[in-house]
Amino acid sequence: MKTVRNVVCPFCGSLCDDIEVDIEDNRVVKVRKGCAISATKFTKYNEERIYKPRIDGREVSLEEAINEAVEILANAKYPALYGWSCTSTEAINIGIEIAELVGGVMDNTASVCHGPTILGEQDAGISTCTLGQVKNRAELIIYWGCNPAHAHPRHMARYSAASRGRFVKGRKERTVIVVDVRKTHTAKTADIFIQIKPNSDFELLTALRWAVKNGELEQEEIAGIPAEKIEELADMLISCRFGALFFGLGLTMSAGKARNIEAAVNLVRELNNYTKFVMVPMRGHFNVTGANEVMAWATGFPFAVDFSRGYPFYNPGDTTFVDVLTRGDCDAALIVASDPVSGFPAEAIRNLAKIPVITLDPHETLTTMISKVVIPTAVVGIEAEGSAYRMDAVPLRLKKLVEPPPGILSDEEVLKMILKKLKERVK
Amino acid sequence: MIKVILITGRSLNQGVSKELGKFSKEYMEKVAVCELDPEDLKLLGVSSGQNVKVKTKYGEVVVKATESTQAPHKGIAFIPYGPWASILMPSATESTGMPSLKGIEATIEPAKDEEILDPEKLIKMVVGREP
Amino acid sequence: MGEITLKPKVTFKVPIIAETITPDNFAGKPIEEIEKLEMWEGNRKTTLGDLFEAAGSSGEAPADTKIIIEGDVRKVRRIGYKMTDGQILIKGSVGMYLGEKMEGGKIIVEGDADSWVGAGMKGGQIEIKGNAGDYVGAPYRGDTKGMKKGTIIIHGNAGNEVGCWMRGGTIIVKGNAGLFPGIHMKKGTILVEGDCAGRCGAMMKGGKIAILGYVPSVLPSFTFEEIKKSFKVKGEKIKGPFYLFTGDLNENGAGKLYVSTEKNKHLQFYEKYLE
Amino acid sequence: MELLIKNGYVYDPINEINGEKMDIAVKDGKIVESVSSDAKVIDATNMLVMPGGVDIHSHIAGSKVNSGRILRPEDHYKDVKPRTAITRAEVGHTVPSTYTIGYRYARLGYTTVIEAASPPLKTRHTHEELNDIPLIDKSCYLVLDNNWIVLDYLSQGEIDKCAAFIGWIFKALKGYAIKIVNPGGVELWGWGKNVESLDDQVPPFDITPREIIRGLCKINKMLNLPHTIHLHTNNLGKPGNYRTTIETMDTVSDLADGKPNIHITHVQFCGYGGDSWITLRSGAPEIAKYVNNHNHVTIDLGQVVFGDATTMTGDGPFQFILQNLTGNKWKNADVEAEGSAGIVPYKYKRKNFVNAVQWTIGLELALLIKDPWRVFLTTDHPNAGTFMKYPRVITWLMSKVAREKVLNKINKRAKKRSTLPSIDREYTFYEIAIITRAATAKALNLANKGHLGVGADADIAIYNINPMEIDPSKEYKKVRRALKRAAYTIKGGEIIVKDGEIVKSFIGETFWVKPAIPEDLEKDMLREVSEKFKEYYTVSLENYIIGENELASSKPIAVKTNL
Repeated sequence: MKTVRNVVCPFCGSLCDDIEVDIEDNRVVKVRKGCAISATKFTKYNEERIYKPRIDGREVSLEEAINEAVEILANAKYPALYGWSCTSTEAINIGIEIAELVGGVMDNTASVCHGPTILGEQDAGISTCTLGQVKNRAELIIYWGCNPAHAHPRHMARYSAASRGRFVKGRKERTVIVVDVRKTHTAKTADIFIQIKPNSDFELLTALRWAVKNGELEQEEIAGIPAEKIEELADMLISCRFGALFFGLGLTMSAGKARNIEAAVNLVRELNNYTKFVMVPMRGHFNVTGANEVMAWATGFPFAVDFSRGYPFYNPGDTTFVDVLTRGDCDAALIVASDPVSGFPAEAIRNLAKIPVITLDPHETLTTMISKVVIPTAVVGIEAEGSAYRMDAVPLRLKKLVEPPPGILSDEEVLKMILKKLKERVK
Repeated sequence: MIKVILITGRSLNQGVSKELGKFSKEYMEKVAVCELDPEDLKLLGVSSGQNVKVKTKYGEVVVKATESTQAPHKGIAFIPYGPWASILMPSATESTGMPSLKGIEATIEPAKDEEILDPEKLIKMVVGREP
Repeated sequence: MGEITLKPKVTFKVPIIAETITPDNFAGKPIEEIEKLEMWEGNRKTTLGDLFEAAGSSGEAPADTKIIIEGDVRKVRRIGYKMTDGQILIKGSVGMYLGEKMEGGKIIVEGDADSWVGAGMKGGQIEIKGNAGDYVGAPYRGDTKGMKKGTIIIHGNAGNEVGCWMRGGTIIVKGNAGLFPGIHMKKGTILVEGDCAGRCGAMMKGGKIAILGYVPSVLPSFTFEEIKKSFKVKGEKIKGPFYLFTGDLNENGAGKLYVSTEKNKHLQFYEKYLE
Repeated sequence: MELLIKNGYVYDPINEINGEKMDIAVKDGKIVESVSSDAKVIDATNMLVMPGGVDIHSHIAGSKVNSGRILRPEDHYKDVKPRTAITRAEVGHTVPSTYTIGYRYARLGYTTVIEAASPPLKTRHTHEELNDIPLIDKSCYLVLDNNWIVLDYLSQGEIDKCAAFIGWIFKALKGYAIKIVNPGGVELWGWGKNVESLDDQVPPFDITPREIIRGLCKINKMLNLPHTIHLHTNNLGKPGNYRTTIETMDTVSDLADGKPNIHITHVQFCGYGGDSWITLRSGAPEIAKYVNNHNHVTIDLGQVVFGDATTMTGDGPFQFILQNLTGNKWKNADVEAEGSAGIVPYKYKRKNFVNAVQWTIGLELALLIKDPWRVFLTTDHPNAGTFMKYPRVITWLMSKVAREKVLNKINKRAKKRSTLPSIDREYTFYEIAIITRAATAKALNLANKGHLGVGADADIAIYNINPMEIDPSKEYKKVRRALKRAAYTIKGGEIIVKDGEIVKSFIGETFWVKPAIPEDLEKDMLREVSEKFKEYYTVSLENYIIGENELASSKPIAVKTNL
């Protein structure tokens, strides 16, 4: 038996890098330090595995599956390539080259997660930081529309509310505020809970900014919160030495979407005239941030890139996968490390089911169910190494702990094979 | 029948059971659920563990009602991300790329005798054919 | 006036980029040359003639060229791109980016138009008889150069963010509008004759917005000024009375927001500030 | 493979070749004495031949640059080029994609570029982007002056351990030189504050900017690093800051031993006289005077070019001021225990008084500093303009007429206050070769770059212009056109550009220094550092280290230290 330390957990955007894993006979037998999800991820990754490539449900050789994938992509007039947030940055990078070569739309799951955060940033910017800044300095922490107790189980202990830093030693030295529509498990640990009416975050953020600017609120109640309480809250935000706002899909998915983020950005910007304030998106999948980073450096744009005319064109709402599907625009799709069928609206799924879909995934998913070509791959971060970016864009190296099942290659290797064949096929 | 605002999101159970497989019993048990405020359950005359039907403008689905541990949130229903939630979502993104997965008007009614569809049946229902 | 009629040869599946369909590109050209104009069908470069049946003859100049499009062009994008003069009549519904960066002339759509109608428009007129999508007159992401001049009239409803980053011109929505009309607006006028989903004028610095129907609320960073009897759009008086607000104060803005008093009794509480 | 470049007019200042008509022979990627008759011949008759350009300070890769890309889609829409059989798609104007950066530098005849500021914690990201920049050789400076471990050691007077830590960090993270960015000020920005002078205290470290600079300057010498400390001053971007700049240079003058021991970067941004934006004037004459009298200093320009720019720097507090001045969108990104970064889009306008003064400062510096071996051409890409504008800057240096043309269009008040109209100096091609390749290669101590002597890397730029016939003073437009699109760029003996087009693409090397540290000292230091890591950082020390296998083409440079 061997123990591997400082393993990076390939589940959520927290990328905890202190996991200890015991390995025996090429299997993970014990996980220490990880959360419940992490422990399950490391030990149960062989559940519902796919072991053989398939075309139309028929088991085939890897070569056949790759040839079929290449034919589908090369013949498509408007293929879409989607997913990417649960694989290595290196694999995504090859995906980008494939998209460019076949003139497709390259999108990652940020579009249905923190895509609006990026759109908000593109209009207003963002004052942000790595998580250690929060750990070391933050006296006041807000969780807005996010529930780390469920979605990022170790976040509060490792990086935020209860973390121990150089200048702020722990939970007692911090004030924690939660803004949510439910009294979430995170909210139950907070010093202050603001229960906001659904779909009114924009109004509250706007009112807070106006109160921080010392403006007068003419409405008695905003977003279900009395004006005096908003003014009190504004005073609290101004008075801390270092404040951090963590925000989640409660902002990006509710009415206003990108504009909610922009309102939050503007509030934080305003606060920096009085104190130090930052905000950090609670990114979901372990490498969705890496997908944004590598797409940005290779194409200029972090998601939703349309290569149909040979160069990158970007306009979320047009070039995002959900929209491309809902309009029925694409005529083929390559899905890597994602399961859109279990998360997309019905109309989008219906249209996806009408076109040839190629899926790379270690596991059976609802998407592999409707795919024409299925190529099984190794589990990144357990059976394959590579780089990944934490929610605060800190890059880390995922480790290879065990060998994948015989004949199973990594996403990176399979995509390289597809790219190579495509290069021969498309001149 | 009650009117609610439907939100979706991650839950710890959803995260853990997802790693056990999308076709596992655990996944269906933990994800095909609707968390309701105790008062809303009372209004519905449904007890925790019984099935309810959730309807929106975009679709309807039968899931298991559970009493929320994150109450109070009267008038708000929560379904974890997954195939059961997404059927209820609008496909329009208001040209942002992001469907509105939170804050949707919905109704909930008791459906004690109706079956919760497994993922396979669910997809068959959505795409209208054998996957 | 020369007239060219275009009819799709097939039902389009993938997006068609048709920025060459403008009176400027058609004027003075025989049909054979018009048919050679470049187009994109998904990732394939093709020609207008491959995708459309073209008939008729164009005028000498853009000003006396009218393009009539029949059939389903919902997948066809960028029609009227940068056009300076002449007319385009679309006898159905049309795809995204209609009249993008248009400088002059007129476009009429008998059906609906998808998002980004008149994106970054600099002049001319667009009239949509049906509904329009989101981002009417808006620029692309990150850009601040919204509609500068010209008029867009939508007879039906419009989506979110009508007149986003608008710098001038007029937008009239005869039906309802979605969230955020006039967001980031600097100058120009937006008139919504129906209801509005709210957040009018968010982050606006200048310009005028009037809502004749219902608005759920006014943003807290707007201040109530007075009740006004009427509102002027292109010299024409629109009868109120209106609650007049100024904002967005968060941006030190001086935009004017007019909201019908009659349709918005729930805003009556603002009247206490009159005393 | 063999190449023979025949009959070109060669400018190779390191070997004191000044426009001599000669042949250059290339074999296996190196310059050689002679080649066989099988060599491929490039006819360079009536052409200008120089070593490949070496850019000493440019923001080309890493988290800050990528944040600029993400922040500014509007920068990219209009500047695109479809993929070809050889090249990937090009995109981006002031913040281009990695591929675009490589191609565009190559087209200018540049073959080596250093990323100017990489925060250690995000250096893995920097390398991932460097891996994707084609054609050019590259490296990165590591920002170390606001690093807590460095500050702890310096404030405790443990200079040996500090040196060992810095030496280790170069090995661990694969960087090239010590970058200093607003020492002390950036740490205080963690609390939303800044320093105002070299002697302000930086709590809780009980240290001043002056002590940080001197400490790192000493360590640089102890480690025997190839480049000097590379310094972005305190008070950057503030009227009157030329005094801080001179004070900064002077604070290490006593540590010098006849060679440069400090490089002050993008001096235009820290060369401001006056005491407010209204009374702003150029501080270039004073700085030039100091540089002319002290040979321990090198500088680069940070020349402003009118038009679009994206300001991006590790100087977080300065960017905060700039966003307040402009109202433009603003990204701030602080890095735990290490530093910060700020990004604000910017447009330099001729009629704007401040921008016009900024424009004159860079040129004054270049023209008033007598020794071209100590003043280098940069635009601090993309801060003062993109590197694509280098040919334009070169013509301003070579032609008084070209300068006057701009002077007549700039803000009148700025013109009146500037000494630029009275300066007659015009650079020669030989001097241009110095400030764009020879001197920068020398300052970086890259023995095989920046010259065409036997044994040098065969990185060569050939421009379609006859230096014997042309009068750059009058025909500056021709010069500009020729420099914009090299007739040939040769990288490592391969022709990569022909007639301004990319004809071959591959990935160049990433070089980094590998200082030798005594084992015991390193052990002691690492024991302490790993403890501190647990307190300061959110990643483990093991995961901080970047494996050599993570570099696409790694070129370590072993360094003997004085530890």
